[in-house]
Order: sequence, then structure tokens, then C-alpha cells
Amino acid sequence: MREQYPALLIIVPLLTALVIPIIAYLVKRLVRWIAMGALIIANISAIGALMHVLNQGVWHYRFGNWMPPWGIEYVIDPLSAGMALLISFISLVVLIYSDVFLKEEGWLKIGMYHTLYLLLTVGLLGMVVTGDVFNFYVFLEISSLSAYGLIASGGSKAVVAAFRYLLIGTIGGSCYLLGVGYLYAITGTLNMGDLAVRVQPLMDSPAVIVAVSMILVGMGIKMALFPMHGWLPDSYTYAPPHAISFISGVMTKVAAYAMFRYFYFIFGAANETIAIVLQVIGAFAAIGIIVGSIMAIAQSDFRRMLAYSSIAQVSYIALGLAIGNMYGLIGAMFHILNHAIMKCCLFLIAGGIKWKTGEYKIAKFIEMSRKMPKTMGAFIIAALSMVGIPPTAGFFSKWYLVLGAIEKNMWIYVAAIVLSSLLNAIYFFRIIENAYLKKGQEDIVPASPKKPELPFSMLVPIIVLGIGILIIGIFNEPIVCQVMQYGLPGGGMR
Amino acid sequence: MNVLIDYRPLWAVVISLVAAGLIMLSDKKPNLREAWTLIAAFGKMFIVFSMLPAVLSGQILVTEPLHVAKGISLYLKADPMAMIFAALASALWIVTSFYSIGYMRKLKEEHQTGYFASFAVCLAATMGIAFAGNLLTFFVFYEILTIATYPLVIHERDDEAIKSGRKYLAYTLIGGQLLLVGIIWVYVLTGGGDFQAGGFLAGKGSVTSLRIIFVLMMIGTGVKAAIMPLHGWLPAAMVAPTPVSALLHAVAVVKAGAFGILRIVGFVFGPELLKDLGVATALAWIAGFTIIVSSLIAIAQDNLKRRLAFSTIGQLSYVVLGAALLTPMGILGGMYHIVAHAFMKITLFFCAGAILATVHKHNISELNGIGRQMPFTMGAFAIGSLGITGLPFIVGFISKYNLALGALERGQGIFIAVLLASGLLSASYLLPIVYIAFFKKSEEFQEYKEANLCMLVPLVFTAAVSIILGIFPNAGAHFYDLATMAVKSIVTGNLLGGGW
Amino acid sequence: MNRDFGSIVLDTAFRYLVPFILVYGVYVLLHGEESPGGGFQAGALFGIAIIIARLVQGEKCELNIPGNAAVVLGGLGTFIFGFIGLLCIFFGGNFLEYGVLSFLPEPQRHTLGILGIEIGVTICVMATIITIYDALTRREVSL
Amino acid sequence: MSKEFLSQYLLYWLIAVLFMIGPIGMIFKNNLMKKLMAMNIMQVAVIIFFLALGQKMDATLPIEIPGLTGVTNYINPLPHALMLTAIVVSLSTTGVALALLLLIQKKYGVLEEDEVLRRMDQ
Amino acid sequence: MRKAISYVTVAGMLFFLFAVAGALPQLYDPNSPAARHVSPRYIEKSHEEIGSANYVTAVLADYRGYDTLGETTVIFTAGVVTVMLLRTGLKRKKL
Repeated sequence: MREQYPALLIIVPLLTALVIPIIAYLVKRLVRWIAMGALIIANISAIGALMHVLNQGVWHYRFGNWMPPWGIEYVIDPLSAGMALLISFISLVVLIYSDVFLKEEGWLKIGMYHTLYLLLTVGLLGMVVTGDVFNFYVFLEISSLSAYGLIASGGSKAVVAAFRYLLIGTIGGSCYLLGVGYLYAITGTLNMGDLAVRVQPLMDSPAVIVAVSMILVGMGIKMALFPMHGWLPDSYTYAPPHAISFISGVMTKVAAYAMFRYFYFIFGAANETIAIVLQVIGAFAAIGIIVGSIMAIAQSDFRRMLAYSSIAQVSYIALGLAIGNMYGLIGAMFHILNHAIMKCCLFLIAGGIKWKTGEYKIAKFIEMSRKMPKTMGAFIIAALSMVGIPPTAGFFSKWYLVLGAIEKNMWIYVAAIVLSSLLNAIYFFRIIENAYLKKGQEDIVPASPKKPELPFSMLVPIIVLGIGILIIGIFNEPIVCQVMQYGLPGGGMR
Repeated sequence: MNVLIDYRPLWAVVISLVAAGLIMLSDKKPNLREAWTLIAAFGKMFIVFSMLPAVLSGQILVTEPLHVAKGISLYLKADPMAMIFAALASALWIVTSFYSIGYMRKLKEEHQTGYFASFAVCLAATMGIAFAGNLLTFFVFYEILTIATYPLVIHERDDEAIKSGRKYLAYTLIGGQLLLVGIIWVYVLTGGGDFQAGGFLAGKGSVTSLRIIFVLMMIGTGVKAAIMPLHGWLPAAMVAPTPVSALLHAVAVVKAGAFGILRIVGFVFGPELLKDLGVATALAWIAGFTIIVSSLIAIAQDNLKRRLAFSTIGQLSYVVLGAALLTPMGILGGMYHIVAHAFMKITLFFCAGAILATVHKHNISELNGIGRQMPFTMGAFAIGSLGITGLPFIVGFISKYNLALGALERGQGIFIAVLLASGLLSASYLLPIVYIAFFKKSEEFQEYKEANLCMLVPLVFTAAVSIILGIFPNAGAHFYDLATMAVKSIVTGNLLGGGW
Repeated sequence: MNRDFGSIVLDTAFRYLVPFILVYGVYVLLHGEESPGGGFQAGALFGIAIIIARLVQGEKCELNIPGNAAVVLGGLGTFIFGFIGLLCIFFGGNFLEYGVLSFLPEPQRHTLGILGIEIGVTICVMATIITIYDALTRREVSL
Repeated sequence: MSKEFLSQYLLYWLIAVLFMIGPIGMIFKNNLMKKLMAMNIMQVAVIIFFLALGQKMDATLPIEIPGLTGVTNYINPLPHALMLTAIVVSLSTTGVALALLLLIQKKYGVLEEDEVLRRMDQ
Repeated sequence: MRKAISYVTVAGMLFFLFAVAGALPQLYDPNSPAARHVSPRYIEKSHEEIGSANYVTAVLADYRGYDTLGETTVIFTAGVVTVMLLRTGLKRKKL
């Protein structure tokens, strides 16, 4: 089976998702464990694939054993394997967390939720490992549709948010597909590797410019790049907490990763057109960082604040792409990892606070540190990481980004990053002040071993991710030098 | 050559981090909690002082336990200059721990667990700053220190504390970001940031960019060192409990800034390059300005801790001035002044805290006749005050003398005038307190007695040390020798600090 | 199918139309390799046949797949597809590599494999069409 | 109008117009249902675009006719296969969107976007 | 203001798409890249490799069978979403 890791990575969660309805109909309790098992297998496959790739170089997996330009292939390099591992890991963590929210529901709800959840995971996994531009679209739609469903299950406000997301998201998908169409029209191929070769002599063609801008719009909408971010705040605010933790954690990042793939592996950043487009992305990202941070300060709802902060943080990734030298790209890729874990952790905490106290308003977080000391401890780590205080992970992505920006003399980007960390500090320390310093009226019963602050299944994911932030920060060098670097363009991958 | 691979610098950092964890775990048991603090404090001092003979014999202990970023390792290096700061901080931590325990128990403060844990993290960060062997390591610990100090500043949890906490964070975080930009710029220019005696930036970039880097770094470290336009957070941070102020002012935070300035001047740019760039003169003028103005402001303060705070601002600028003079004697004076000021100022703050904890008075005008009831406390205060004014045979004199020599070496006699004026001014804001305490009559404090032993012993001890160091500058930890070695290494550009 | 449907028109339409639709669906499914057609089209036809039955006879019609079963069936249909792919892995090939399915006669392996997945697609599409129809036409949407 | 004009521009222009209906509808229409329809038209435009790419002069359907060989005799089957998928995606999106619309209609009673948003904030 | 930006953007994109049409291959061109690069193999080889006379089916179910799996999953996803939204209800207990 070892040779089949890339297929198993996708197929096992997919097939599990397909049989979950019937399992839910028969034995409701089993669903959660089966989904967990599938995700564990996906994790193992991702680790196996990563090891294999690190030892033996890029791995091409051909579906149906057809040669690439004709059939579909998966291309697994250290970056995509790492992304797959990240997605399946966060998926597993959030699945463990979601138990409490679903316990009381009927079989239909539990079955459908887990099915959609696994399908979302499958879609995102498929997007990162695929080597075919159309196959990418298919998985994009799988992930989008399941995300619409998951978001909409959060209540009647969430339905409106999900509908707007659906409209905008489908426009993004159509733009992407039109871009693929233009590329197909002038090159006649859909395979990414083949496309990269065949598109190079045509880079001056206006059709390529259309394709580039269409793909930019498509991926920009999916990753909520600054002027195309309108769908994000509402969706993140009203979606159910267990679903949004996963969606916020990885979904925008996968689109950012895809953008990286397109601009650096297919079109090639050395080209003049692409360089200009990257500058445009950089400008949008710099504005997005500032606007997102300022909007986050203005919010009184914790989730909405996190949503706007997501816009700012995703722009960091785009900024890294726009910087485009080795350090910039390392920063972008490292920030994908960091932000996935930080934001997931923060949304899990938001869900935990909601579960415990029923509040999302920041003003009501008074004395939270005594009600939920462990959760707030994790919150502090995540918040410091968002601000970029060493030795948390967030600092090091900032470090690489600024290193790259200074190396290329892009001082505006440096200013944007620095300013943004200060703005982040404002809105995160406001919560810390509320939770730790302000005194409330009523007496609070502090958590004790007998009556824990949160159920075990919620607390463990939060703490695991919180510690993960520290570990990634302290041991970022192996991740960067032994995994990411080989995946960068010209990174010396065998 | 005499570079040794040795893990002791790392252990010195780690021990108090471990202690912080243990303190958090023993939340409910105060005795156990404070036992951890003391064990860690003594352990840390033991580790640091065990490195002293090796360093004094001209060896440098280095360790690179892991890589913190691509191509950059966590580089800890015990060279003479690091040893000055590390020995100082570890020695004073013990004193401060005893004092904090006494103070906290006396006032029955809340949140003591968080207090002691933050304290331990602060000390770990201070060790890290002291032993940092490259810019990134320095910055990592510098920011940890910033964050770990925040819970101490806001310890009281009231509105004023929150306000000062905000102010503190605003200043230090902005400073930290600018420092970060400067540091990254250095990495981009040189591809490495390992501290090197005599500097490593010469010829590595255009004059303009080097000047901007210098300004960025000086702002970044100057915020902590409270150079004049950047000093606003320090008086505000006076809302913290007195042991914290003592720590902030005498041991860790501001000294980390001053130490950073010395590191950057001596080991990143190097005096020769700075002379060419011509930016150090501006820094010297700012330092001189700070010395005079802060003293003038201090005279107007009635709150004892605020007055001491402005005094700190002035005294710290001595260090900055020493660095900015760029002459061997100047740097030596600045370096030694870190030690000197630490012992004198911690004495003064301990006294202020003892007064606060015993008679609950904040203001100087309310202290009439207190010296009769608390003779040891006020005696120690008098010694500290006289030291600050620069009286011979107290430790402050040695550094001032060296600074003056440095100014002469540089041919800028004006700074001698500044030093003299500052001495007079500090006499005029500190000695009246002593006068009020001993010679004004008041019946107010009849029923009060001397502060409790936990507080009294530390402050008498530090006062005694101030005198001992004033007479034998090399007593104990060989601070003067270490400083001389460090300066020698900077001047000769010899990484190993000369063959002493 | 021997119940009255209410009116002669509906009765006739149902009785004569639905069998033809079903047969045509089977034809489209089986003949997909040689002429236009395939799983999707067949699935759509089957689904329409059942929807017509629903329209004519209401919820309790005889040719019916209830909503809950339809969801399960949709999953199983896709599962057949995926399982055939997985079978190829068990037989030592890559995913969906029909050539390795050694229990099938050699020349028709690909054809039969395609037929297998088309059946899966058919079931899935049929079930999903019914599911969506069923969900959309439910009266008691709970909010 | 020359033949060249027709083959080179006209269809592409029509596709462009159809495609831009999506964003236009999204921006200028207030009714959610109309937005959905605009979105559908946009997807159809992409489908037509792909199918247009697959056409060849003087070629027949991509189903083998015994005796007729040669690449130029059959139109390109790949876009057709792709567009089957795209059609299904479009269908699924529409299905989900309709379900959401149904819920919105049930909950808020209207499908005008500003009205829905107004009632949402209440 | 917002409307004006939208008008300009839409008009700009439309103009852009119009202008670029000339760069695309001619319609019905048997020598266009799309017709010459990948697809000839499907037409030439699918009979012997797969045994299917319908090239579209061959591409759909065999050469690119994995896409079809994805597409089936998409439609299944849509079914699940509708069921989840309309059948299980949105009423959630106060957590």
C-alpha cells in the first residue's frame, strides 16, 4: 500500500464520507469514530507521503496509470505534502472538538454534518495535491459546496451569509474556470507541469494576461484578498463554531497556496507580466493588511474581529508572494502554516467561550481568565503569535517576510507589516485586558478538577494547538529548511 | 583558542523558565511557590558565577542549542560583557526575591502566583539578553522581556494600572518593531548578525542605510533605556509594586535597553565605524540633554517613586552617554555604571518600598521624621542617594570618573560639565529626602517600627555592596575587570577579549 | 401499479410514460460507450421517472425512494465508483486502473470497469435528484 | 461581416457579454433570485466557451464511425468531457442556492437583498 | 461611488475580454493547440486502449475518470447540503 499514499490520502476520507449516511442511519454513535479513523488514516498517508517525498523527490501519482498530459496526476512535493498534512491534522483536531456541539442531534444531522465535514477535507486535500488544473476546479467546488452547507447550518443569519458567499464564490469559481479555458485554448493541455512548459513561449500573448487575471480574481475571492473579501466577515461570524474553526483555518490558505502554485510554478515569476501582477497583489495585500487590522479593532464581536483579522493575515501570505524572493516565499508558506494553526485555535477558543458562557461580545469577557484559565492561556499564546512576539510562530513568519521585503527594498511592505503587528496588539491586548484585568460584579466559581472549564474533548484541541504554536515557533528551522525550502521554485529539490 | 562549548549559559536561561512553570503549577501553595523562586534564584546565581573564573581567564563559553530561523542559531555566548550583566542580574534576583516575598506577604497582594512566575520569566529573558550572541537571539529575549514585564506592570489590576500597562506596551512594542526592522536590515546587509567585538558592519552598506539602522536600533533599545523623548512609559509604570519597580529600574528592563545600546555600539557597529558615521555625537547630546532635563523634572516630583523614576532616566543616560562617547574609558564607565546604578537604585527603591509597606506613604512631603523610626532603611537610602550624586568611595563615583575621563579622551569637555551639573542636581533632589527623614520633626510615625526583616536585610545588603564596590571595584564578581576586558576587546577588535 | 391516480390523463401519462423513461434510462446507461449517453443522463432519467411518480401520486407513490433512503443511496452510488477504484489498488494497480482487474475477461476490462462506475454514477445522480426534489418540496421546513 | 470576423470574434464577444452578466447581475440586481440567475448565466458562458474550443471544421461527433479514422474527422472530445463535469457543478450549485433561498424566503419573507439584510440586523 | 467603481470595473473587464478575443485561436480551426496537443490521442487510441466507441465516455470515465469521481461527489455534496439545510432544520439549542 505504501505506493498508494497519495490516493489513500483522498480516497479514504472520501469513501468514508460516502458511507457515513448509512452508518449514521444504523448506528449514530459510530459516525464520529469512523470519521476520526478516516482522518487518522489520511494523516498517516500524509506523513508517509511527506517522508517519501523528502527521501526520494517529487512524487507523481497517475490515476488509472495514464501518462500525465492525458490522464490526471497528483504531484506531491514537500510543500503539497506538508499542506496535506496540515489540512488533515487540523481537520482531525476540529473533529475531536466538534463532538460536544453535535451530541444531542438526530442521526440525520450528525450524518450530514460529518459527511460534509469529510467532503470539505477531501476537497481541500484534493486541491493541494492535484497536478491538473481542471481537477483542481472539481475539488474546489467540492470544498466550496460543503463549506456553504456547513456555514449555512449556523442559523438563519448564517443562511444569508452562506448565500452571499455562494454567489461570490461561484463567480470566483467561474472566473477560475474561464482562466483555465483561456490557457487551454492557447496551449491545449490541462496538466500543470505540461502547461508550465507550453505556456512559456506564449507569455506575451494577451490571452495569458486574461488567464492570469481571471485566476487571480478566482483565487483572490477564495482567499479573501483585500478588495474581494466581502463574503468573509459575515460567513465567519454566523457559522457554527466547530465548522468555522476548520474553514477559517485552512480554506483561504489553500487558495493562497494555489495562487502560489500558479504564479511560481506555471507562469513563473521571472516573467515581466507576472512581476507586474505580483506587484498589484502586493499593493492589495498591503492595503488589506491595514484595512483588515483597523476593521478588526472596530469590532465588538469576538468572531467578527477574528474574521477581519483573517483578512489581514491572509494578506500577509499574499504579501509574501508579492515579495517573491526566497525569504518572502518562505515567509508566505510559513505563515500559511502558522495562521492556520493560530486562527483555528482562536476560533476554537471562541467556540469554547460561547459554549461556556454564551457570549461572543468582547465586552462580556470580563473575568474570563478565572472562569477558563487554561483556555485563556492558550488564547494568550495565540494572541501573542498573531502580534508576532517571539518565540511564538507568528514572529518567525514576520521575520522571514520582513527579511524578504528588506532584501528587495520594498519598504512599504515593511511598514505595512510593522504597523499591522502594532494594530494586532491593540485588538488582542484589549481582550486580554478584559479577560484578566477588569473586575466583574458577580463572584465567579473558578474551574476545578471536578467541574472542568470545558469538556475534555474541547479542551484538548485548544491546548494542543496552543502548544503547537510555541513548538512551531521554536523549531521553525527544521520545518523551513528541511521541508519548505525544497518545495520552493529552484529550491534544490531532487 | 579559548572558545569553549559549554551549556551553562543555556541552563542559566532555562532554570528560571522551569521555575516559572513550577510556580504556576503550585498555585495554591505559597510556601512551595516561593521555595521554587528561591531555588531557581540560587541555582541561577550558582550557574552564572561558576562561569566567572573561566571568563576571567579569557575564555568564552558558547552554545548553540538549536536553530531559531533559517541559517541563524540560538547563540548564547558568555563573554566578559555578558558576564557583567548576568552576574549582576542573577545576584540581584536573589535579593529581590527575598524582598518581594516580604513585601507581598506584608501587603497581602493578590495574583502572587502570576507575579512570581512573570518575575522568573523576566529573569530568564534577562539572562538571554545578557548571553545573546547574535542579534536575533537578543531580539527574541528582548521581546520576551517586554511581554513578561507587562503582567508585573499591571499587577494592581486597577484602571491606572491598565492605563500604564497600555502606555508601557505602546512604547515597548513600537520600539521592538523598529528594532526588529533594524536587526533584519543588518541580516540582509551582512548575512549574519553574530556580535563581534569592535563591530562587523564596517563597509557593509551605504552610509545612509547604516545611519538609518543605527537610528532604528537606538530607538528600539532606547525605549527600554528611557532616553528622553522615549521615556514616557517609565514614570507611568510606577504603579507597579515596588519590587517590580526595583526590578524594572535597577535590574532587568531598563538595563536591558542600556545593555543593548552598549552591545550595539561595541559589538555591531563598533566605535570606529560610528565615528565615521557621525551619529554617535547626536546620541551623546541626547543623552546629555536627558541627564539634565530628567534631573530637573525629578526635583519637581513629590511622589517618591516618581522622583526615583526620573532619577533613573537620568542615570541610564550615563550609560548611553558612555556608549556614545566611543572612547575606551567612556564605554568602560558606561558599562560599569550598569552595575553601579543597579546597586544604588535598587537600594533606593527597596527603601521606598519598605516605607510604603510599613507606613503606607507615597509622597516625600509626608515623610517628616521617618528616619528616627526606620534608621536602617533611611540610612541605606542616604548611602544610595550619596552614591547617585557621585560621592567618592561609593560605587557611583567610579563610573562617573571613568565617564569623565572618556569625555576628555574624546575632547568633549562639555560632557564633564553635564556630569557635574547632574551630580549637583541629583544631590538637590535626593538629599532633601534624607534631610526630611532625619532632621524634620514629626510625631506621626511613633507607632511604626523598622520594616520587616525580609525587606530590611536586602536593602541593607545592597547598600553595603554599594560601598564595598565603591572601595574595591573588583569585589565579588570582578565587575571592573570584566568591564575592562570587554572594553579591551572592543577596542582591539579581538573577539576573545584580550589575553588577561 | 394498479391504483387509480385521480384522473384519466394522469393515469395514462403515468402508465405509459414512466416505463418508457425507465427503459430508456437503462438503454442510455448500458449503451453509453457507443452513443451519446452515460451515467449522468441515465441517472437523470431514472430520477425524473420517480419524480413524475411523486408528482402524480404524491408522497405515498409506489415507485418511490423516500428522502432518507435517497441520501443513503446517493452515498452508496458514489461509493460503488470509489470502491471500483479502490479495487484496482487492491489488485496492484493505481487508482481507477481498470486494466489490473484480473477477474474480468481481458479485452473488456476497461469497458466493464466503465460500466461499473457508470452504474455508480447513475445511482448517485438519481438519488441526489430525488433528494433535492424531496428537500425542496417538503412543506414543513423547520426554521 | 466577413467569415473571419465571425469565427475570430463574434462568438468570443458573445461569450464575454454572457460572462459579464454574472458580475453585472451581482452588482446591480437587488433580488437574490435574479442574482442566482445571473450567476447561472455566467457559468453557462464558461461552458459555451469550452465547447466552442472543441469544435473543428468539417468534423463529426466524437463517436467512432467504423471506417472513419483520422483526428481531423472528429471534434475534440476533451472539452465535452470537462463540460459534463462543469454542468454538474453548475447544477449542484444551483440546487444548494435554491435550498438556501428557500430558507431565506421562509425566514425573512422576502428575497430583496437590502430588505433581507435590514431584517437580519434587527 | 461604489456603483461608479463597479461600472468602471465591469466595463473595463468587458473591454478587456473583447480586446483579447483576437489572441485566441480561430473557431473551428482544426490546427488550434487544443485540437493538436492532447486530444488526438483520445481519438486515435481510445478504441484500442479502452474499447469504447464513444470518445467522450472514454475520456470521462477512463482517462479522466478521477474527475468524474469528483463530479459525482459534487452532486452528492449538493444533495447532502440540501438535506442538511432543509430536513434537519436550523433550530439549534442554546449551547
